[in-house]
Amino acid sequence: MLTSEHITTWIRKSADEMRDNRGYLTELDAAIGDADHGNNMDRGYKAVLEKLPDDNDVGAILKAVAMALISKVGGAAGPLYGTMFLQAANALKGKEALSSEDVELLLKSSVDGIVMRGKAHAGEKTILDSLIPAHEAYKEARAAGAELIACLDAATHAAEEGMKATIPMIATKGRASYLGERSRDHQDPGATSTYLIIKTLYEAASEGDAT
Amino acid sequence: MLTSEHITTWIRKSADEMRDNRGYLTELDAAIGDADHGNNMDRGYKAVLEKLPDDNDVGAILKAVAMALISKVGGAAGPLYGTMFLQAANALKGKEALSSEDVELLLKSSVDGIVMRGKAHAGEKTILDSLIPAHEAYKEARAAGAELIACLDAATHAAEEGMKATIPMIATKGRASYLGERSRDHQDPGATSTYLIIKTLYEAASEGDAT
Amino acid sequence: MKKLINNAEDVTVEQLKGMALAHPDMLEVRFDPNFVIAKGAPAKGRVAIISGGGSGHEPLHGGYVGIGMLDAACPGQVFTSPTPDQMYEAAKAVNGGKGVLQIVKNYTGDVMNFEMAADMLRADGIEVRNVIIDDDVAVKDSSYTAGRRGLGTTVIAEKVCGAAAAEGYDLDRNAALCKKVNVKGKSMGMALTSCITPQNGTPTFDIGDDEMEIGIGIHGEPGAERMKVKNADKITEILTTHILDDEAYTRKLAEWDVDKGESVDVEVVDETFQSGDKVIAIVNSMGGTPISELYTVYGKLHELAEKKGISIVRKLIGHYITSIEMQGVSITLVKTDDEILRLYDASVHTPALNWGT
Amino acid sequence: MKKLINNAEDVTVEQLKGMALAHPDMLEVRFDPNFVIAKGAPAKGRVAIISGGGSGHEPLHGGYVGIGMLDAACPGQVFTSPTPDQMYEAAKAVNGGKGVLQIVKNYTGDVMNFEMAADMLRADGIEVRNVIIDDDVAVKDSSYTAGRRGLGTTVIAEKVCGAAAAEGYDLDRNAALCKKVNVKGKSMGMALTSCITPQNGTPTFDIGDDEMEIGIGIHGEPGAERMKVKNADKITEILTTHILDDEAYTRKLAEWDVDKGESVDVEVVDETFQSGDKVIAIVNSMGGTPISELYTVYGKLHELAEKKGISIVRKLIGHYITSIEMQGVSITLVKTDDEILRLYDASVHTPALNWGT
Ligand SMILES: Nc1ncnc2c1ncn2[C@@H]1O[C@H](COP(=O)(O)OP(=O)(O)O)[C@@H](O)[C@H]1O
Ligand SMILES: Nc1ncnc2c1ncn2[C@@H]1O[C@H](COP(=O)(O)OP(=O)(O)O)[C@@H](O)[C@H]1O
Ligand SMILES: [Mg+2]
Ligand SMILES: [Mg+2]
Ligand SMILES: [Mg+2]
Ligand SMILES: [Mg+2]
Repeated sequence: MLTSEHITTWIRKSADEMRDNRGYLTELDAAIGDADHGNNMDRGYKAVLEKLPDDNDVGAILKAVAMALISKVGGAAGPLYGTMFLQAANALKGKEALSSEDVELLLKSSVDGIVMRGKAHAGEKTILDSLIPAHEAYKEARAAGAELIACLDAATHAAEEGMKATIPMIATKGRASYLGERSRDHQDPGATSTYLIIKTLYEAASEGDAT
Repeated sequence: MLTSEHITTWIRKSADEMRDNRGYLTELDAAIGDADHGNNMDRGYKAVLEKLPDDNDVGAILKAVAMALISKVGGAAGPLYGTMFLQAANALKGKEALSSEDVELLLKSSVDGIVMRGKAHAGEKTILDSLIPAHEAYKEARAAGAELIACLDAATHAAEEGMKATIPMIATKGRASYLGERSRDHQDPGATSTYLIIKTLYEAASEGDAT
Repeated sequence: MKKLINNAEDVTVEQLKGMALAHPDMLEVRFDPNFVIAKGAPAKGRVAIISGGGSGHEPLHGGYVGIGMLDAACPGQVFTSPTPDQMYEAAKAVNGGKGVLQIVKNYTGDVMNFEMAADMLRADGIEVRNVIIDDDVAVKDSSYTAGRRGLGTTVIAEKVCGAAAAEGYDLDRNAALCKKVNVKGKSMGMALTSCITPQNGTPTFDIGDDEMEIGIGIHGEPGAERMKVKNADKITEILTTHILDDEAYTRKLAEWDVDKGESVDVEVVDETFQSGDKVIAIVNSMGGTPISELYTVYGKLHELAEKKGISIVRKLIGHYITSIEMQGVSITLVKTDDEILRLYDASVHTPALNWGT
Repeated sequence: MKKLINNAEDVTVEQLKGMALAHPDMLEVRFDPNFVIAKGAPAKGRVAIISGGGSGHEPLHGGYVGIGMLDAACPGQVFTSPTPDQMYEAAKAVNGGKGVLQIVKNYTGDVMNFEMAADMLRADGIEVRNVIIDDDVAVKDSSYTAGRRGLGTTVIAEKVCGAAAAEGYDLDRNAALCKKVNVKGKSMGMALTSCITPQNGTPTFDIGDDEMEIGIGIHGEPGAERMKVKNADKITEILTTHILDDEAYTRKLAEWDVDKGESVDVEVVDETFQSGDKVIAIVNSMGGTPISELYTVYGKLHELAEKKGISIVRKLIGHYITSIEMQGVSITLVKTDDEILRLYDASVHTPALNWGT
């Protein structure tokens, strides 16, 4: 189970990663976008930390994250991640702890949120290219009987693979799509921030001894 | 005597020098002015060449030079050199050849023209700082009985000395004056172009075997 | 990085404060969330016009707030779309009961944030139409990209729709007008140098001393083609030819379906330029290119247009939709008709456009 | 050097050609010698106003030709004063029988060339007055320099004198007004980067990545002081303090003495700023500084002026007197009175200033 404390730890760890990778994410965005993704994510998660409620309801926590991201990030990432957390919050409303199945739902509803807002598919060099593999890897691991932490470990590896797999892709959504062929050979910034979000979920779970 | 042919040769030689020293004069002007003196002088003398009349009247030749410089140079140098040649033209109107005394008058009226237009004195880091010494050296040499060419040689050396003497001066006229102390340690562009004008007069006279 | 700024982290706020002090006769600025609002707001008895986008494109959009153009503008961080709460609050402040038209440049972030704002406003019972401007012919297709970006046609749309609101056009008529302007307008830009965002402090892209970027985006997104620098006539010819010879561009754009109460994708086809057309032209500095150079570009554009039988009947030459201090130029041509010309000529009093009584 | 130009040797001509095509409703351009002339010329039954100077400061002066401001402008080569034949021909073309006022920025070359033009015109029986604008407080004294340079006050003088001509002021009254504006106006500028003249192709001066030049001249002449870059508030404070605290500046300026029929030197003393003053402010981009940054400067200027009890009643924020693509800003404050304000507010229709009916 992931308690609401695990979730809070996750969000804090994500914020740390966004701060530490601010320059890196921005550099990735400079290559194929407008050089602001790291700044956007860091600004957003800073606002998130200020708005984190002292609440046991995971849905309420995720909703607060969503609202902070929506009102502080802007750009493409703001509405996308905002909608992602909002969908997850709706799916998990009222839960004080998340079972392994709930975490799968969290990932599924995250994918749904991104798709609903951004209308992209796998392979377009976006957030989805690390998020969908993460969800699928989690699902498969769980179907194969793995524990929550092992499932998240699988998800993290898949997200990382997915992130790297964006390098040879040609972007067809978002700002990078204007580059056409020239978007190749660059790692997608959004897929990279998504990997960080998945990775910190795994870390929060494993460090916090989630069972 | 300097014939009208000597005068025409002088003007052509001056034009060559302005072309060859265009970059140099502009560089000098970049240091303490607005980086156009070489461009201005070269543009002006190019126009002069097009307007050089086929005339034996030295006054008419110098007037044509004046009018071309006035209408093509602009900046400070245009009206200054324009007025200089105009004063000389007035002083020498109708002469088909210049005696040693006439050349002194040419230099004197040149000084008068620059002073009338620019209202500067010696020591202000301007054209006058090579022109006045040139005139005085010529006058002294002639008073001491020297030949025309020797007088011009003396004038050229004095112009060169005068030009170099502008280096430690603080400008108090023209654009360089805005620099105050910072105008020190730079050679004045206008004094430099004046040196070239005096030097080519000497060269035209000596190469053309003026007596 | 050398800039006349105080706080690189949020230059937008200090610039907005200066703007508020500079133009109290035309506009006010509200903070948290940030928006610029016309002096006479709310727009009683008429449609309100809103726009917005990342900062760094000034005078777009705040400079077009005032009388006869925008009722509000929502500036995001530099080069970052504004957030929905900005548009939500701005719309609530300017709505005069006749609904709100949001003019949105076609960037993924802008489109999504304005969409979310529209959803929030509709939940409050406010009528909203979002109209997307996608006029950048540097982007060739819409199936493999996020579609053409919004460039200079946005300025003309804001001017014309602002005038239409003042004339009393209702929301649907004004939205239809905005869409009409969009399918009649085409733009393309180029850069000689990169801009520097205050947050990053370094050039957004590297470009050689002998290179230029053709089809640049206004956020310093690399353009369609990198090539050796050419002279002004040649550059103007490249941009103008792309615009004038652009074929009918077909794409789907989201539109609000009043009956269904949801957003639907509608096929939209651009008009093409024909001999006999009368156009409004913008020769726009990307920020760092001086006005003098724009005149050389205008001269060539004028000649090329005339050769095609197209006459430039109105023109804007200056800084209208910029990319901070980037050197470069963009050209916009908007085909006019009697309605567009009448509305374009109508009085306007904003910091950046100001004419009429 | 990266510029949108064709011919570095004479960019001015190509830019003037574009300008003529762009604004046929306001002006015409004549070549050999080059000048810009207002549409309705000659100025029948009223005084004609002329100005001019080196090119590279656009919109100054050509952008101020039209209705209600300049009747003609004479552009020299880039950063080089125009030649007397330009002013001579321009004045002959615009003179409507009531004489010509020449507004001259105080640079050695400008002063001399306009003087020669005046002599030529007087020889033709045309009445001429030259009024010199010397408002740059970065220059401290006039005994050891060519005196203060002409900066932004020129724009206000051209506006106000153009309106006065339209109102029917005769030549001497208009010249007196121009002198009044000059003693009420003060300016100062600074540069973050150097400009590049097309003829030279390299920066006019070298400046470190962490340096700025305070008191820069508009031709890239090194300024009064080189210092480490500071933030916008501090820079604004330096410029504003120099302007507001400037003490009475006394110098001799050449004036035409009608009775004597010659130019005489007259002592002129600037006014100083006092609490209670109402001023027109210009926050001017040197060319490459974007509009957005000007607002930060305006915000601080506004605050500093208020602190001194001075209220900014009109303002221009944008590109008015530039130095090609130089990054930097200049501030101009002109003390007003009822006459100046009335004339400033009067209708004007030129490429760069355009308001009223
Ligand atoms: N339609 C979309 N669906 C999913 N992700 C998207 C979409 N469009 C863009 N993205 C993601 O957004 C990232 C860019 O985010 P960011 O730089 O913050 O916004 P912007 O492009 O507005 O500057 C891209 O790297 C990409 O992963
Ligand atoms: N009042 C003056 N009297 C004599 N020479 C002057 C005067 N003012 C300036 N000069 C000369 O003019 C030169 C600059 O000429 P130029 O660069 O062509 O004009 P500008 O300063 O208008 O750009 C200076 O180097 C100086 O020698
Ligand atoms: Mg981005
Ligand atoms: Mg010079
Ligand atoms: Mg962005
Ligand atoms: Mg000069």
